[in-house]
Amino acid sequence: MIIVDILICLVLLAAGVGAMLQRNLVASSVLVGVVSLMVSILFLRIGAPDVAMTEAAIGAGLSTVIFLIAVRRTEEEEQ
Amino acid sequence: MNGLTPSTLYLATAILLILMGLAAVLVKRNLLKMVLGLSLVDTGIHLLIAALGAHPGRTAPILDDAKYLADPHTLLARVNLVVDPVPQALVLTAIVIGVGVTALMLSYVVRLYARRGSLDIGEIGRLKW
Amino acid sequence: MKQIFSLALLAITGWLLWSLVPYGQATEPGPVSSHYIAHGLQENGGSNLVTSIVVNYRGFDTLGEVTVLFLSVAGAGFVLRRRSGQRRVAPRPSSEFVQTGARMLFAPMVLFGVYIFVHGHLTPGGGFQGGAVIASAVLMLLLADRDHHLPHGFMGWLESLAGFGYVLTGFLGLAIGGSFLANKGVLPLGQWNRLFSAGVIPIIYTLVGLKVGTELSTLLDVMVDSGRDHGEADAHGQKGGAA
Amino acid sequence: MVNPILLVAVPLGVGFLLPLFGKLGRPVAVAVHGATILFTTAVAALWLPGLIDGSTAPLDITTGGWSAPIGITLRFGLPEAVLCVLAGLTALASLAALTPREDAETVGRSGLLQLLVLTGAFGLIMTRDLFNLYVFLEISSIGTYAIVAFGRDDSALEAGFKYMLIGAAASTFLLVAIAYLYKLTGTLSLVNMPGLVHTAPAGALAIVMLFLLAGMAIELKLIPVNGPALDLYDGAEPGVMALLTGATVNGVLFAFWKVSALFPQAWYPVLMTMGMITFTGGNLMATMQDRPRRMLGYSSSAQLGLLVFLVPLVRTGAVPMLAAGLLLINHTLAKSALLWLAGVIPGKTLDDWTGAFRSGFGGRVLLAAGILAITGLPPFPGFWGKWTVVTSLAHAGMNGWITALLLGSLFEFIYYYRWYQRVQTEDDSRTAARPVAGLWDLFGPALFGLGGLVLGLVWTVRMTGTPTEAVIVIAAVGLVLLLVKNLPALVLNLAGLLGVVAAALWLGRTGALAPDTLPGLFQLLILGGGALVLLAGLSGGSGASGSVPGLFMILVSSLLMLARAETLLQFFAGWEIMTWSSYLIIGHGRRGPKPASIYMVFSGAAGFLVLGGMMAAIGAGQTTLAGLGMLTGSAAVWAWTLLGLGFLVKSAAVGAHVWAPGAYSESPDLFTPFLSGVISKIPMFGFMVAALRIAAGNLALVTDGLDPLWLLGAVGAVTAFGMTLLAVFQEDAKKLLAYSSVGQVGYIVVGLAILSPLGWTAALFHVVHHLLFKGLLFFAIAGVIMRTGTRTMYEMGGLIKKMPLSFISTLIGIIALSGVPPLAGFTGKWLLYQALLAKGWYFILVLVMFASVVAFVYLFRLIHTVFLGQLKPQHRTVREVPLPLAVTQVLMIIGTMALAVYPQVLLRPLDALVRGQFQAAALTFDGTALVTATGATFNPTHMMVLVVILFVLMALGLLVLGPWPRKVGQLDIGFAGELPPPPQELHYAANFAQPYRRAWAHLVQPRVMRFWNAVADGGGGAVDLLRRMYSGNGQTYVMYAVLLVAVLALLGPGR
Repeated sequence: MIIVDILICLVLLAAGVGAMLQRNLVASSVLVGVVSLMVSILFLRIGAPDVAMTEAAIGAGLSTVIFLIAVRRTEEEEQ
Repeated sequence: MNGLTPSTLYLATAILLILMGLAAVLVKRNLLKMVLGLSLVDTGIHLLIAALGAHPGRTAPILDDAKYLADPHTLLARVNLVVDPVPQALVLTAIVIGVGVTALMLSYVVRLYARRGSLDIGEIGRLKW
Repeated sequence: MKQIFSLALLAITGWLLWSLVPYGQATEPGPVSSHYIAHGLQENGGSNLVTSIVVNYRGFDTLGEVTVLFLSVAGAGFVLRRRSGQRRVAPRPSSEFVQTGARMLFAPMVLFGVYIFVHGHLTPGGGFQGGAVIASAVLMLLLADRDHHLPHGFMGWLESLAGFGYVLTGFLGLAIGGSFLANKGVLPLGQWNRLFSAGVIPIIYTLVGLKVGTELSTLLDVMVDSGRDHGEADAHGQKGGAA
Repeated sequence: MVNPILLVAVPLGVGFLLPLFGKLGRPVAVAVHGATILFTTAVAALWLPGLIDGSTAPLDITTGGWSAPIGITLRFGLPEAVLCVLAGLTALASLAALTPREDAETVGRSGLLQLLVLTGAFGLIMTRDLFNLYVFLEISSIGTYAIVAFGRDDSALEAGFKYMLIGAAASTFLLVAIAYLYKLTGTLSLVNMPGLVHTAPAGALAIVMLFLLAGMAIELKLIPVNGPALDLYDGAEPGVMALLTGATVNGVLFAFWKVSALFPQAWYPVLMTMGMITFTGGNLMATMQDRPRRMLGYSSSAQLGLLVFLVPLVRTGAVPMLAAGLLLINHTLAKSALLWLAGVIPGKTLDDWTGAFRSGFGGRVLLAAGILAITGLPPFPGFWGKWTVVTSLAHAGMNGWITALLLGSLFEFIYYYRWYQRVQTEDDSRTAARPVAGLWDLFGPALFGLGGLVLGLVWTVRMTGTPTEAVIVIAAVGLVLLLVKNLPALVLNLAGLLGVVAAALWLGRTGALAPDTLPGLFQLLILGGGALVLLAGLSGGSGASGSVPGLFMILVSSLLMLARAETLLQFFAGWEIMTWSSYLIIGHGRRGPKPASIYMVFSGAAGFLVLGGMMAAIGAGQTTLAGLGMLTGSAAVWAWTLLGLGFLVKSAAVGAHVWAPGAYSESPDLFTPFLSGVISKIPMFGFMVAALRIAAGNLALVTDGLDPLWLLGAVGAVTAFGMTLLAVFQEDAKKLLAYSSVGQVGYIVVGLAILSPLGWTAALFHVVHHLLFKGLLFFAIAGVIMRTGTRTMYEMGGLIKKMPLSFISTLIGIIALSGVPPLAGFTGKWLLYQALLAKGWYFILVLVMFASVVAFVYLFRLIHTVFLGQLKPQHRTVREVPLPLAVTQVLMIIGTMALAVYPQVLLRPLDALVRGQFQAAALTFDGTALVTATGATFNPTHMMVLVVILFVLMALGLLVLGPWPRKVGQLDIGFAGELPPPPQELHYAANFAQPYRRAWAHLVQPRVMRFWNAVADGGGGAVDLLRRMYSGNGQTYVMYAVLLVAVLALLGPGR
């Protein structure tokens, strides 16, 4: 049903906009992770399980971790 | 909602993600925020490519059910039961490349911060003209 | 002013992308993909078509992609190399709960990762996904036991041998199957849905899984505490806290 | 043979193992790395011969066991093989250049990155699958991002990050395009996609192509999105940039060539425009660069733009792929060599390059070779590539593109030769701390320099046929002399002299030196002038040692090639080699570099005007000099105007004369006679052989209002008049002679412009005679400068006592030059005036007469201030010139006198020559008298006898009747009537021309000099504004990428 997809997309876009506007970089990274997670669910809806797993493991998991490490080694607040 | 096919929805979301990411890169001055923006663009692109292969009502290209066994006439029937696998293969590669580039960019940001003490894009503009 | 101009330009790009959407609607698979769907099972024996494509039909892409990951990790290590005048800073230990939890979960996660890339040709998943899961397991260890030194020697050997094994399998295909990374004549394709089927594909995906796993772990290790300038370490020594 | 897939597979396998080899120690890792590169280059090279002669067909290699479009395939044809060999060699030389530079941390790691960058390039070159092309593009890009961090200072980091930002944008556009291309065509293989792409709906295709082009434009460093790439050249280690130029950039360009098959024809003009804007714009912005590395970046971006401009033309078959190939190979060889050399000098600004590579094995020779190659001068391959491209454009009638191309090439001259000028300038205070190029640093440049030269020579033979043995002998001797340039001057010049004499004998035997034909006469002039200069060179001094003799021999060989040319290509090749060899020699003068670089820019402009004229001819189907006669209509007008302008600029006619005084006076003293005696006559040869043939062959040209021939004559006359006027005010002896020399060439232009048998006879007579007496004057002054060490006339005086021979030669030279009766100058002037009278050009006649009268003013001053008057105390120990210079002067005196006594020794062959050209006689010889067509007779021999008798009578009278001369001591104030030094204020000759200056002050303002300076500053200001667009801000560069997409959307082919 299209409604589920629309809901996921709305959450996804909201998280995306939130990530870009957020001043605190940790929160911003986590929100991008959420976007990746939502997209991996969409991939499941599209019928691409392999891609969903990859997006979840690498996109949501590892990218977010790398971003957080980078934030930790620089500055948390955006001037 | 009537004209809205799943593909249009996915593509529209993908395009919005890409534009959001590029907007961040073009507007925000913080290096980390720009790399986050690019990560968003990457995710958007992956969604776009996968969406191009989407086909409502067709299942994943995993032939794990007896009905897919090698039988000439089901061979052709199989084509309209399963989603196009090629975009998925492309997205797989694109995701890994994306994380590779992101990792390298973040290393540069960390090293630049250590050297210049600031994350502002204006600070790294000594090479010019 | 410059921002507004940039966003205006972006609008044009957005409009261009939007006007492409009607051409992106669902269509019947093209000649190439219908070949894969129709004959994928016979030609490669693996029931997961995506894996057959990724490892065999477009195997050269995947070899390139493994190189991309290898290159970016080597690059990150090169960029973050410990410059003269920097020293490694001893991180602070994390809480009890995290340590025991990590030690408990490490083994099942690695097992799950191995399961994913070993069954790559049958069920969704494969080398990259399995490798990522293993890397997350290793990451948990890094977070739990901050002073935990990864067995760099062992991981280095594993990564290099896995990579070289992949290229060797490619040469095997060249020697027997007539073209690089060939799968047809090299190993028997086995029966449908059996573990030992789909010829060379499981072997390649296992090697890829091991390589990606070790590589991403090295990447995390490099990023977490490669060379630190004194200033940088002290500034963050106090704030610290979990990642 | 070996399957080329190994080119990608083996380096990957080794790359994965390299960290392990690294554990065994750095030398092992470097050895394995070097061995892998050697292996891969060998594999590619093994296939090359077969592919070149067509015996092996291009290979289609499958992967995964499936052929296209099911599996990914690679192709290994001739272009791929050439590019792979080039990439391999660059990687090898970069390894050599970078290894000694590694510090403790980068040890072993950078080798891995270099190897993977090379693998990415091999993959880019060979793959035939679109997405696979994207993957290898990413491997190359990430390799670039990683290896750029090689540098120590953080500017490399900054450049790397900005490059990554724009690279990510490029990947975005490419991925979108590839995804939709798959959707529209159903395949990803480039083998069958071009066939299917036109079935896609036009609207979608236009947008997809737009994104594809935007993505590729970033990778190809086209304007406006090449900002980060320029920072890369500026910030990163040049050795790394050389690797990227040789491997990655060529790979990306070939990838664009493959992808260009997808673009519908409607997109070709867009591609060409973007390419040409980058070429001309890039070079224009480079002219204002004061950081050599960034300048090399602009140059790379420009050359890449040129190749992108050529891609659609090669697609449509208008330009042969060979030409683009030559340009690409030439750019790779020269640019990589220059980058390796740039790596040796750590300094980032132009000043740090002052006197670079002065010591050390051959750094400067390689730098010069690299700059000559990159600016597209023969014999390097770039020249032949550019010639083929321009002729193909001419055939296709694309004159607008030719102009843009030539304009861009002229800008290249400006900034490259300003850079080399800085390298040549000696500044003793700075060169002390100059780093010396180590052997490893020179390995790459030497390998590529030699490769470029050999390839260039092979193409020289292919395009112009093997030049005669004489030219080869002289050029060979020249090259040898360049190698052994540290030998004493005596040996060098003697070897050169023998070479020239041998060549002369050889040509004489084959009858090529008959003076009654134009080529014959000019070859005699060239060989004669060359022999005299080398003979004088035996005495050592300025311009006789170091690399000057070697370069001089190359110059002589190029002049011979030019004189013997039949086709336009041979003429132009000889012309360009003459330009750069004379430029390098002038640069060897003590204050030579600055005037030399001005000389090069003007000569370059002249060369491009001549090339433009030739293209007008080739466009109308004429490719030989003789064919110029058959030109008609607008082609004739364009050819005549451009060739004429080119030759006028080269002969320093008024308006473009600013380069001449500096070049003549600052060039090495012993070379100046050749420069003014022979090289200034080459444009005259050009007029006779090329430009005037058009006018003669096409009289219709004359009738449309203003008579172009009269215009040419007027320019010649004004030059003669103006330059003579300027000569009067010079305080420096060589500058005075320089202006006079330019003036004399004006007379010849007038003679040629009359276009009548008598006019040409007068001009040719003046050509030979001017060589003799102006050479004599310059040699005499060279001797004086060698002995006294100064050129300012008021610092000399009374040298007649110490240097009698020089006095006599100057005296004879002056009399011959001013046209006073006994010597042949009068005969020459007489012939010219008769021709002018016959033609009826009275205004020009008056100007010329007035000029020759004024000439006497500065001539008298020259001999008076230098030789007469009181001998300066510091010149008391001055001795006569060394024997070889003396012998040269005596020979030329004999020549001048012979011509004076019996001019028919020259006039008879000239008459035969003119009769051949015009099929009408100019003179008839009645015993020793000359009778013109209009019946005017003149007997030079009688005049000589009469003057001698008069002279003897006067001398006897003075001796017998006049008061005996009494010797006056130096300090006998009463009689000498002169105070001891300081010279400036009291020497009566100082400011000798004060009264004239007041009279002609307004005439003599250096208006032309101010005009050219204004052009330079104005242009500079405009360019400064233009290059401000590269503000250094990474965000702005990404905005430019989006801007490019928007512009393409609005201007690109319609939906």
